[in-house]
Amino acid sequence: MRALRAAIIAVVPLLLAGCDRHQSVILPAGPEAVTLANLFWSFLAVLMLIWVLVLLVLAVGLMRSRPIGDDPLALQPVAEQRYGRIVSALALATGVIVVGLSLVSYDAQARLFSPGDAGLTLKIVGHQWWWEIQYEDADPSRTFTTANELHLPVGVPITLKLTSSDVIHSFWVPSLMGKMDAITGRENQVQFTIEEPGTYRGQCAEFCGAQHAHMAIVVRAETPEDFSDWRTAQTAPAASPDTDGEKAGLEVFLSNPCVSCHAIRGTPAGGRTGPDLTHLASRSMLGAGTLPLTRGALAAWITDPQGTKPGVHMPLVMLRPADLHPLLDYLESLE
Amino acid sequence: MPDIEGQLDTGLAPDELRARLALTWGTAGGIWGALTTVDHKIVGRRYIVTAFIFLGLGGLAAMAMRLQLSRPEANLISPDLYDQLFTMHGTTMMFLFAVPVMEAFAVYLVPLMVGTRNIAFPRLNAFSYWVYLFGGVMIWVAFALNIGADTGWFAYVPLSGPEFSPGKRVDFWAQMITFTEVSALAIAVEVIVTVFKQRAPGMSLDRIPLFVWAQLVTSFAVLLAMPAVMTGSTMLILDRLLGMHFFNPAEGGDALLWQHLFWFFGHPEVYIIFLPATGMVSEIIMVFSRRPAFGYLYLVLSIIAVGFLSFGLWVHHMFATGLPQLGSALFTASSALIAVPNGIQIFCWVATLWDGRPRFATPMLFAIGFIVTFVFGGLSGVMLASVPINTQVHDTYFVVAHFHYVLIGGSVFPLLGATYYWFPKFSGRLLSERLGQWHFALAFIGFNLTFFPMHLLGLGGMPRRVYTYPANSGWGDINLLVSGGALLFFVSFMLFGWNVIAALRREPDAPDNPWDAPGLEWAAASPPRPHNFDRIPLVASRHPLWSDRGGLLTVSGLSVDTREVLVTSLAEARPDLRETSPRSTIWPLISAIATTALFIGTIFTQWAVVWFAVPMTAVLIAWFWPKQAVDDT
Amino acid sequence: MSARKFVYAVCVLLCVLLCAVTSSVAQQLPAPPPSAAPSENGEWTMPAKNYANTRFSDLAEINVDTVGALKVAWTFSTGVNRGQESSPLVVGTTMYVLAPYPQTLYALDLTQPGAPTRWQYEPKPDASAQGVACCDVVNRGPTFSAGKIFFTTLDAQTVAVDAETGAELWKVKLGDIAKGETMTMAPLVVRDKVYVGISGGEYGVRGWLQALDVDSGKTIWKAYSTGPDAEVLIGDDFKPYYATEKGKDLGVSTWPPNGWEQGGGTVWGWLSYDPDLNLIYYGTGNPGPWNPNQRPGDNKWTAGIFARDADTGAARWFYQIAPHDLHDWDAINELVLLDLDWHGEQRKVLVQPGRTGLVYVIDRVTGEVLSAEPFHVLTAITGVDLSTGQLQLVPEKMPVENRVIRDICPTAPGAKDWNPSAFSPVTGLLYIPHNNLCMDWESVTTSYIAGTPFVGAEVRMFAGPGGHRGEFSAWDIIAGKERWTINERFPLWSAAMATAGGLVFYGTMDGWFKAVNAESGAVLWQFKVDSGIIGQPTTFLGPDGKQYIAVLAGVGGWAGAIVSNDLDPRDATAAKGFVNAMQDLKGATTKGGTLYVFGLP
Amino acid sequence: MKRIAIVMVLALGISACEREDRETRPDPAVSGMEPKVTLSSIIPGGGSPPPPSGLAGQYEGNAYHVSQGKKYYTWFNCNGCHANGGGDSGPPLMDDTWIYGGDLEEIVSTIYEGRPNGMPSFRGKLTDEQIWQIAAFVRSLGNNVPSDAASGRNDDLNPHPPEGQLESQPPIDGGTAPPSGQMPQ
Amino acid sequence: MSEPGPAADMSALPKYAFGSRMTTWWGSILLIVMESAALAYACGSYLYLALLNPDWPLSAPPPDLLWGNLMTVLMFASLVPATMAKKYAQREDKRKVQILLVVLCTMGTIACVIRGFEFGALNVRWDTNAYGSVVWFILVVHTTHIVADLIDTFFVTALFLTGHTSGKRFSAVEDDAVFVYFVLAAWLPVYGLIYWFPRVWSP
Repeated sequence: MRALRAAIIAVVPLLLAGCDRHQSVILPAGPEAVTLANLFWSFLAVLMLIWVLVLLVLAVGLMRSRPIGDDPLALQPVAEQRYGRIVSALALATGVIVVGLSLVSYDAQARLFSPGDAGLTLKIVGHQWWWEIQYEDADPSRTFTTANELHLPVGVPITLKLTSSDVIHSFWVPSLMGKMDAITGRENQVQFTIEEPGTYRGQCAEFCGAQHAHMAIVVRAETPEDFSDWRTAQTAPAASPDTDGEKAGLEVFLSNPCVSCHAIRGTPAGGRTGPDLTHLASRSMLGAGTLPLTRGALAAWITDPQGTKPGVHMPLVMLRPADLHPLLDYLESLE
Repeated sequence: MPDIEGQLDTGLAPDELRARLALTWGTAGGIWGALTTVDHKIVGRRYIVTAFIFLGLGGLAAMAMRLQLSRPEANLISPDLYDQLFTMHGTTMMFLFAVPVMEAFAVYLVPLMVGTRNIAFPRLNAFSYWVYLFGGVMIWVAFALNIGADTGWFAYVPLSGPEFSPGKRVDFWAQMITFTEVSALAIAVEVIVTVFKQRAPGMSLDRIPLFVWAQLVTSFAVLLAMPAVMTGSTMLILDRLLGMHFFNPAEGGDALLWQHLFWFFGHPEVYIIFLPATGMVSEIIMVFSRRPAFGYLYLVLSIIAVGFLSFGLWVHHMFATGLPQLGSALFTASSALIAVPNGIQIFCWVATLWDGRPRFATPMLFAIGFIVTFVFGGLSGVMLASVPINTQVHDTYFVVAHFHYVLIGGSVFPLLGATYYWFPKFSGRLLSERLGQWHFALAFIGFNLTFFPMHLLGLGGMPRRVYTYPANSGWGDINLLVSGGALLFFVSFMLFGWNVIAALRREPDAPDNPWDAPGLEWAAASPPRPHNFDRIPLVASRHPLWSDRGGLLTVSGLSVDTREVLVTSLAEARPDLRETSPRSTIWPLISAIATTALFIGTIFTQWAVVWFAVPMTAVLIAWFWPKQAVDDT
Repeated sequence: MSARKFVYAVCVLLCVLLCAVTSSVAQQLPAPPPSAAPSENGEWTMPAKNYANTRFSDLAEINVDTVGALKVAWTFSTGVNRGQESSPLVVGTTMYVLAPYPQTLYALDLTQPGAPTRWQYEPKPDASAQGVACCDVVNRGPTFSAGKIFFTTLDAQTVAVDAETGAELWKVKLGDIAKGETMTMAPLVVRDKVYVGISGGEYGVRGWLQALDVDSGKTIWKAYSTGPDAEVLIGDDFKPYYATEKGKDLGVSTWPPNGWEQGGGTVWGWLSYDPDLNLIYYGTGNPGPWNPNQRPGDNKWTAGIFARDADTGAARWFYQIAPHDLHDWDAINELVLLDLDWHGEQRKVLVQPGRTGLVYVIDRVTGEVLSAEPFHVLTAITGVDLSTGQLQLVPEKMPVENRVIRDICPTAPGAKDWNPSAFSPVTGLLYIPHNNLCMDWESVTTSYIAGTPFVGAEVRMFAGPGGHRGEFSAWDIIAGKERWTINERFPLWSAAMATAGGLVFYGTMDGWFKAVNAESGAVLWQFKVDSGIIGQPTTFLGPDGKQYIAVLAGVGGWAGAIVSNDLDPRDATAAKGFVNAMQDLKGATTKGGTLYVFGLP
Repeated sequence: MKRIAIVMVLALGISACEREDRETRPDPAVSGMEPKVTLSSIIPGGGSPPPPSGLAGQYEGNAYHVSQGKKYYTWFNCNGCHANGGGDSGPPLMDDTWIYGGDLEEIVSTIYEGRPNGMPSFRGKLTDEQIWQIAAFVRSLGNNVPSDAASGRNDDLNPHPPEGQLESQPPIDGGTAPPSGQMPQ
Repeated sequence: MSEPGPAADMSALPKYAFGSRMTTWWGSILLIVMESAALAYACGSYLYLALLNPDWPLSAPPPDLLWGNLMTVLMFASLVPATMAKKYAQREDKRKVQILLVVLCTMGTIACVIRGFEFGALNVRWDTNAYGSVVWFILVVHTTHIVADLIDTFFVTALFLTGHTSGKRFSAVEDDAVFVYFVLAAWLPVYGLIYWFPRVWSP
């Protein structure tokens, strides 16, 4: 008991320290996540009350003084009957509470998971170990594919269609909505709305192999106008290389194994086994949230992906030393 | 029927009776005796020791993981090894420690508690131990050879399927499941038959000790639940080795079929571990409150209800898989509802404590620690039963915290208490109270320091089964605290180990009934003689050693120079038969070796089934073929 | 000379009489427009016989009564044991035979006994081109016009050769095999232009049709099958019949961004030409890749039929047979131009027995679909909504990634692939050699890697209902149903040819060359050749004034790849799943490459 | 007892250890190494062909490498021409006929350099490690790798029984295929 | 603890009995419960996959009925010797039990042969697709019961033919008969599922 209390006291400051906007269940950023958080808090309140009561009774029971007697079998029938009634009443109360909580839970569930206005629909395909994001539209020329970084408009209902190309993954951005599995051969849906512009982090929540730990997703919530601009920019093909360095970089890209896995729209590169790099430089992270997208990190990532993310399917490519900087020039130009 | 097997115990002097029975029931010395014994106490003791060794190995795996996780972006352990470690940890704890240790206690204690001389089907019992041992050794040897399973103890397909888990790692895992299931099922059968048919005369159903009730219900749960995972693991291995398509969504299979089969076993599994623990708690609280457990009937009905309900909860492990919403909601209700029988048990124990005169010996401390932590874990379980909350905290450290509260708080604490409680019976020595209290204090603090902060990690968004986490996540400090707690918890177990070793180095000095407990096992010597009881007791109450202070009534007329057990009727335990009980034999071991060869062989070629079928059959025939004019079974 | 003229005159007379008789019986038999199917001269100058693609000859010396006596006159080895899909041409006294890769063109002297080689021409295509030939290293025939032989080579060149001397006149490279671009089609020549298209629909090639100058090989116009209107040559003249084909730059907007750049729509099948309307008709191939989920949208202008101005290339109309094609249903099959009485109204139509399993009757002036009736068992579609022109799909059979969709009929090669049917104005029937196959299909995501296949589907095919895999059907165009059908053990991969002698010829993959009564479907004559037949039979008058039938034997092509490429029948997906339906072909035939010429003794 | 078992299994298992290694960084011996391959069994003037690289065991005997090769085989469209081993426009890889040799080094060389009748050169388009892995998988198609290194079925349409269960077809070098009528039916 | 001395004498109790009075009977019943559970999970998996797939039985023709029907007939026929064996075992009629055991052995052997043909009549390979996998799986699981029963019968028969005919062996005969009942009881749902479900079921 006392130890527990000490533990709680010790960790509360830590908890507060941990409450940055990294990815947190209890820092909701949309109506669905708020519903979830509220449900959590109400369950927590009721259940902790019960726990404290049980412990109180236990403590009193252990400490109270009682008559001395030697024969363990010398029971008082009256007391036994009273205990029986109390236990029955408590059992009944337990039943009522759990049924009540179940109903509260079902109410929230019905609100959260009833299919609503589809709004903006995206298809998200889990890969070992990155997310492929396909923006859908009735007009196919407005569809496009990107990776790991999700731009979404605020105030618009979002529908995510989740599936997987290999093993089971689980899409989870705690500040926005509960998780939903992406399962091979099935398509799951999850709907939510974001209220506040901002950046929300999420992460694969189903063990999916060696690099399960490095399978993050970044959600950038923007105003509808910003989102629209971004979307228009994304549908454009990749910027054509301007400088000599960039041109050489494209050549490096096309003449190395890069071209076999990655797509850069507008160039002959059409690989779909790795993330689409058409607008790579517009993203903030590399390797599904493993590294920040800086020139240095990019260089490190390209020269030794296995050092940062052992087991990742990006192979160690033996670039000629002179090729690295043009390649970086080119990749950084892919706004 | 002519009596052809000689001497009956009727009228023998106590000393001679004891000597002759010990000769008849005794185990030969030396290696041969060790390999051939069918004595439930020897087998049970081995089981317990082996299970605790696996606990140690699983704990070491956990410590390695905590070391890696103590700082963000740590590079101490490669992801490949980390995956193997957490898989070995989960697998070992669930399949090689928790279930076997609970069954081991049953193997040791149930025959004593119901007042018989050996467990039913003792050769099967010996066989089950060998199979368990070989299975556990196999998977750890595989781990040592870098063929350790790396897909988690739940081994979800397609990750564990043939495409995404090349090599033999998962094959070993799936076969290990088969090993442990075979041994668990065998014990379940033995325990049920022992409880049904070998109770001492007069021990009617309403006089069975609560621990035995718990083991009985557990055994039924094993009988019905384990075949589910065996079906699943067989399908998995067929997919992997024969190219079958149970889990291939492209060819009509389904990845979720595995999850259904696994959790249809997996949730009852939790209760298979937990129910015996409640039996232990009931015994401990009864003895150390010095009064009968309050609400025997409530407790028994609760145990049975939990056993039933545990089969209706599996879907709450799958709330994030996109199953139909209404169906999920029903499982919310059923999952929450299991709180009622569990609550009743808690209330009964609290009532017992309230009314009793508690003695704060180490077992009692663990029982109290159990109530504190288990109620906490149970209540967070109610949260997990809610579909919406579940979608947030599922597969995060919140869940890790929850089930460690339930499994360590709910099962390991009672188990440790039970070990302190029954240790004099097992070994003839009492464990040190002082070390025991230190053990409890360190374990309780270490446990809570380890697992309570994990709730916060989970709420802070940290998923399970990650080998590292980013530095800017803000999880680093809590993780460091958790690792520190884990170290403390680990130290407490080392203390426990020291306590056990130190006790074993002393001369046996424990009295037959050091705690003044009411159960029949305390009527036997500490440690019990090979035949358990010189004369089979005649039971007239629920608490025979309390009600018959003057000494137990016994029966006579059993053979002393053949192994004979008294078979009684199911409900009232009226004496019915004098069945022979098998002698020591090597065949269970040879069968287990043949079985192991077959299981391991199939990993490498499907023809192993054919190769080993013939020797297996031969061995089984040799096992059962009568060796003497008077038949054994 | 005189003897030949005489026989020819007799034939014409017979034909006229026959026509008179038949037309008096049934007033309104469909017939090709006379301008597109000129009167018979005893030659066979283009694979399809004429601009109307009827593959009908007025020659009737070999007829229902005499065919029983048909014998091998002489044979000739092409020297290549690969799929022989080509058609022997006869111009004057010379026969032109084009072998598969390495595509040696032989000119055989018909005036000499045994037809010795007059000359041979070797285009020497790049050997690497074999690696990007999707479905065996075939070629579908040379074309003769005005003293020149034109043909395409596997490494995407078009060649013009002097028909007299075999001298190379010009040779132009039109595609890059490093991107998977090959050429297999037979060119079509109209006046001063050679029309050729590109193959490689399985390699993400962006399809086009070009008009080349007959004298120089210079490109006159080039019309892409995907991309912006300017490149597809869609302008003000473009008046498609259906609303779904109307709009600006649909070749871009019905694709995901840049998808059209690797979008397929190759042109590798048959061209028709209507001199009266001055329109070229052709079908475009499947969109790339096969996996439809990688290319949301209708994917214009793939898997549809174009009508283009023969001079400018300007598109006149387009009808998309398979919008957002799900099953590799190219629309490249032959388009038979006919004039017929459609429910009391005289219509100019084109008829296409399509891969979808439907015979399309389309108004060739407007692009309106008049009817689309099934000639193959259908499970994946139910037909065409004639009011919108839309293919009616069965939702359960639509591909889903990572799931096998079972029992899709017809299959990826379609109810009928490239192998053209023949139309007989005598019977008014269309003779369709086709498959009876169904398939299981799984879509998988695939990468575009230039020069490698861009498919994204795992397929295995198997026999359709009845267990036979091929059918030869006589089709009544107006009634929209089969008159009679011959079941064949293997899929039919050879062309059909009809003659005024009341006969239809076709070959089977197990090596039987058959003559069938055009009215009743009775097999009147058959001959076993050395290898399975997937070529195009032709007929001609020899210098001796006698009628001959010529056909190339030599199994191969997509269906026959199991033999020509020695594929392993244990892999159900070999040859994109065709091998699964052809496992016993190796026991039924071996490789070959022989020209057979038959005549009456 | 347990110790004896461990020692025994250890002794047996030592050789198997490498089978399960998951080395994600290429072996330095592989990078940039162009295998020396002799395709003809006739060597004028006597002498023997250069010895094999010795890497065969390292790749063919390792389940992880074979499995990676299987993945890449699809990723890089090998299956477009060779299907799942049965062949298409390219020759089958499940049978025993190897135009350019069926040893691991020879297959590596074929992938690396390409071959004149249509096999593209993947030089620079794949890493050397990937080529070795693909070649190891290709060897498994004829069941020419240790059976415990061969891959199981994939979660896809089922083209044929898993590689480890196919008939073993030791390679026979040579460009001429047997007459097709004699091929297995 | 001192003992007040025996309160009851058990020496008159018999050493064996029939039915639920014996521990071995309970052992077999519990094994049957366990095996039924395994079979139920296998059959449940079949139904789960059948409901999941719109085109069950995944384009394979349903199994041919001949051998399955024969098996069903044989199973019902084996009830007669099993029941008789049980009856005579309880009467401890050694001669009749021996004959009936031989009959049961013969029938079991025939059942195994028929089972072989049944596999051939499934019209699908185990590695073709999930349907093939699950029917083979169920049938193999049931076959293990037939084979186990057969081995058990052979074993008991061998005991009886070699003179091990003490009283409790008759009880073993009875257990064997119970297992024959179980094999039939397990067969009926399997038979329905494998042979009739694909014929009747349309999603």
